[in-house]
Amino acid sequence: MTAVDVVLLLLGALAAGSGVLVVTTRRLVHAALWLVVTFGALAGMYLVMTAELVAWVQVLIYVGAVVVLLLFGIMLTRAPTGRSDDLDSGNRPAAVVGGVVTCVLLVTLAGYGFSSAYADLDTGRLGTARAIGTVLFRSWVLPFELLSVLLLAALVSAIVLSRRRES
Amino acid sequence: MSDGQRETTPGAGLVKGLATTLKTMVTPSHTAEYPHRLPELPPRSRGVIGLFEENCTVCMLCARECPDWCIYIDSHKEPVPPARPGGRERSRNVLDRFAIDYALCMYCGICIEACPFDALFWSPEFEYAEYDIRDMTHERDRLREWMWTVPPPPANDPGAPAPKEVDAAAKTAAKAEPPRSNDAARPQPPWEAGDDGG
Amino acid sequence: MHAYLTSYAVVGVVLLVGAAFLAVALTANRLLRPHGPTAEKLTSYECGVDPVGEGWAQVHVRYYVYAYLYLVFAVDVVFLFPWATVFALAGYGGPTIVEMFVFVGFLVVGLVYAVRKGVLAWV
Amino acid sequence: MNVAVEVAVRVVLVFAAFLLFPLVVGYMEHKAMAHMQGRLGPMYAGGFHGWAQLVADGVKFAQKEDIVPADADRTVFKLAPWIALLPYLLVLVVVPVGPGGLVGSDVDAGLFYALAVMSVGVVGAVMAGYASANKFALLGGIRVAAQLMAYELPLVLSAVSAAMAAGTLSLGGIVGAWRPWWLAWQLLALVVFLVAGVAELRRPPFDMPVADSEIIFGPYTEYTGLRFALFLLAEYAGIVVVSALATVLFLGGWKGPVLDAQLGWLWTCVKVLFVAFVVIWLRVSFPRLREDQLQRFAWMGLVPLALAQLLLTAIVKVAIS
Amino acid sequence: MGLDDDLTVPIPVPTKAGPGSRVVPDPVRIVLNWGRRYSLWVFNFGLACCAIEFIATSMARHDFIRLGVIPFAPGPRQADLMIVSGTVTDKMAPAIRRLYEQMPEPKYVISFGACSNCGGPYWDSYCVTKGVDQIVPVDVYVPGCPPRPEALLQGIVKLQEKIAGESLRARYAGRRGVDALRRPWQPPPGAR
Repeated sequence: MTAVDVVLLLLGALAAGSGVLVVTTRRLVHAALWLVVTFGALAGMYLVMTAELVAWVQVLIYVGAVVVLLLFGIMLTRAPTGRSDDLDSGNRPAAVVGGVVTCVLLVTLAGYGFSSAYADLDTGRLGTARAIGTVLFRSWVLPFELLSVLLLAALVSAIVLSRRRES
Repeated sequence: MSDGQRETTPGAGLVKGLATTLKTMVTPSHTAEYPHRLPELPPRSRGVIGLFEENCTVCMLCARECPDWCIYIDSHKEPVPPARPGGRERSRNVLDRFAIDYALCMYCGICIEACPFDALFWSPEFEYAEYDIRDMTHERDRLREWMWTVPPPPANDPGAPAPKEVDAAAKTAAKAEPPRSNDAARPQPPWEAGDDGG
Repeated sequence: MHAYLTSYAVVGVVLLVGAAFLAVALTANRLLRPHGPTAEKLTSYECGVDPVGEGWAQVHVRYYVYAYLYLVFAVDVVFLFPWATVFALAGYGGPTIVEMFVFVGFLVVGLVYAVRKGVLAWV
Repeated sequence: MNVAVEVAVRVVLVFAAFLLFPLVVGYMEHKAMAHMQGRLGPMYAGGFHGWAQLVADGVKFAQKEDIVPADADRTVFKLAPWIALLPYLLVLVVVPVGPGGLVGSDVDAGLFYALAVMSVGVVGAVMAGYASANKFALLGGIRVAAQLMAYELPLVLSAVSAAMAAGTLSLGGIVGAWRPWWLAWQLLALVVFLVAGVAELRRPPFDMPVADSEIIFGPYTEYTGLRFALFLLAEYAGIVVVSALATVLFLGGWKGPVLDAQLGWLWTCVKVLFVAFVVIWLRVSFPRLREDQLQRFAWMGLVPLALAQLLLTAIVKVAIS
Repeated sequence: MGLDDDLTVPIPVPTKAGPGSRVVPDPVRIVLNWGRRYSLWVFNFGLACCAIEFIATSMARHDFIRLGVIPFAPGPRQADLMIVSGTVTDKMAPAIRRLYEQMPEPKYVISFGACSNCGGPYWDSYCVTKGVDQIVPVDVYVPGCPPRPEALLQGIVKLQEKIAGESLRARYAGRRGVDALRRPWQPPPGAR
């Protein structure tokens, strides 16, 4: 086991642990802040796996924007600052079952589908901006363009939902 | 940008603002560096009130006129032996305590105006902040110390009319026959003692 | 691979050194600072009077919309970075520029829509 | 072993810069602002023209009482300054100072890394605002978040323009590819980057989130002593970082008229301090923008400008390559 | 925290100097004092005409930033020095005391002008507090009505001299804190 593996495992444990805290903490805002830790740990894992660009996308988009969006979302509610004990919806067994099933399913699927898809990290770097740009603009232009339509739809729908109703 | 006129170039105002600050930066600043350099204060600046206690007759006018009641005067009577043998003994007031509480003083100067015998004077000194509020009450010896900081009154502008009191006195003097001659017996304020009447 | 990991190892070391510096500074502060928490001192600052209500308020939905707007655009912008490194290489050129500006164009349509619908007017 | 020594030297140098430059910028702000207002600024601390004013501030803050309000969310309250300060330190690591690897760490995606890490700072301000349990702090916190979101976009867009021009995300690579005529080509991007950077730092005229005449000190209202000083340090470190990025992306970093190879680091320092001076200059010269003007300026002013610059950069770049 | 909660905290907590500051050797203490001396972030409690002179002192002509009096503290939490300039009314007094309390130690107070020293022209008013030192401990009194800006500068210099010579340990040894000055809040008739 190399040092890189150790770091990867530690980050994984951090991500999983803070993920558990996100759903178990009794303070809404703390949940959002634990999410920051989760995202940060995930970014660290990407980084260790040499997916440099993805790692910093994770930080820029998820830590810098999604968490703040979530916080604004929380602030739209009348959420209290302190503990709120009614955060627990009483569905723990179901949640645990759902979580475990999803986990098993994903691990099986990923293991099965990508067990032969090795990338040699020592020779070529696949995570650089240039590598991703090459792939993106050589092979995946159409999905890329479709993404913009999706984003536009999301934007327009958000505006429609948030706008004051004209009366 | 005032009401009617809009700027023609966008951003011209911003550039102007930047130019103004830059110009100010390269011109020498006009800060008076107080602890290094003392300010030049005009005479009769209301800094502190000095007591020229030789002139004080303990008439208490200042204490009574003071709106703040910040002047404390104690005195006792002392018998003055009769001028001629067999004459009646007279008494005079002797100042025991003259104190001004500068924590309370509102620097209105009414005491100075009210003093009929030129015993109180404005001094421009202002450096007497204290750690303890009790030290802000200046007793007579400290008030006397301030007296030596009183600057000579400035000369009138050339051609300025004399004050009313002087006019009136001059008229009275012209009517009356001989001028009084016992003025010299009174002690004089320091500036007058120095250069024979400023 | 090695150079890559080294470069980030330096970043990690700097992070650790920075954190250690903060820890040392705060410990020194703990040793030096006086301590006297009175009830009034620990009361929330509200201009010298008793705080009214609690330090939490519902915010206007416009904050959410602005954040959302940024999120959408940020997702858009991250694609500009890989694009910026390749578009001028041989074999990309004009078509790639057009592709990107079509992509950005859609988002600009969204921005124009937001402006027209008055979402960007703060009040 | 050799690598370890080299890494140690780099770390120490980065850290020294992180501690020294904010102080220099802070002192420069004191003095430049004073003279722009016809004053003198600090004159006594340290003797010669008050050079040690910020050192005195630091010594004082080190012995100030630390108050955590009773209603505050203690852990988050105490953690917020760390989150606000450390990102700037991390960005400073990748800023190239001179040619030939004179950089804390030559990260391949340096530009993207810098922008991503800087965006974490918003979490620190929001944490501070939330955890203080104070209305002013909360309002300040959400204003900070809204402002950073609005200005992050033009900042990133203008940075992309530099990356496009150079064809790389490595900061050293960008400086290497820089040519003096880029000053004209990337002028719009430079202006947008600088304005958005000043707004990111919540410096006047974009200091609505900490506007002392209406919300005391925004998210930092309840902070005292050293924790408050850490936020201050973060602000000045932020000026250094934004100035350094502007220098590297648009002003040619270590490239100067003479002696690039030997005195590159000096050119970088001079340029960084000059940009920091401009940031201070803007602060003194302009009044604060209102919150609605702030948002409108970002979305309707800077974003279209940055997009226009992107188009210009793309066309010119393809034309010359 | 409302007024009711005040009743639940009956014991005033005396301020203790930090454990480190009690044992530091003299050279370090001098450095620490030097830092406090030249970094007096000021919290202006301007209440009346004296505040105008205070502002004059902060402006270009007198510029007390020269002395390290930094007027950038927006609230009491960041301030080291409170300058009470003006008439303290009984109505305002609780706010002054609370804001003083909310400043972090070590903190200093300058009472600026006759009104805040002693009540000044309002010495016989029914609604004026006769001196701010009745509610907060004052370090330096500056006389005047209003004092000249230079007088404030001299007061500041005097305070700086005091800070340079003081020891925090001694400062907090004999101090009972403002809580000792304070009368517990009395519930009005009819309150629960």
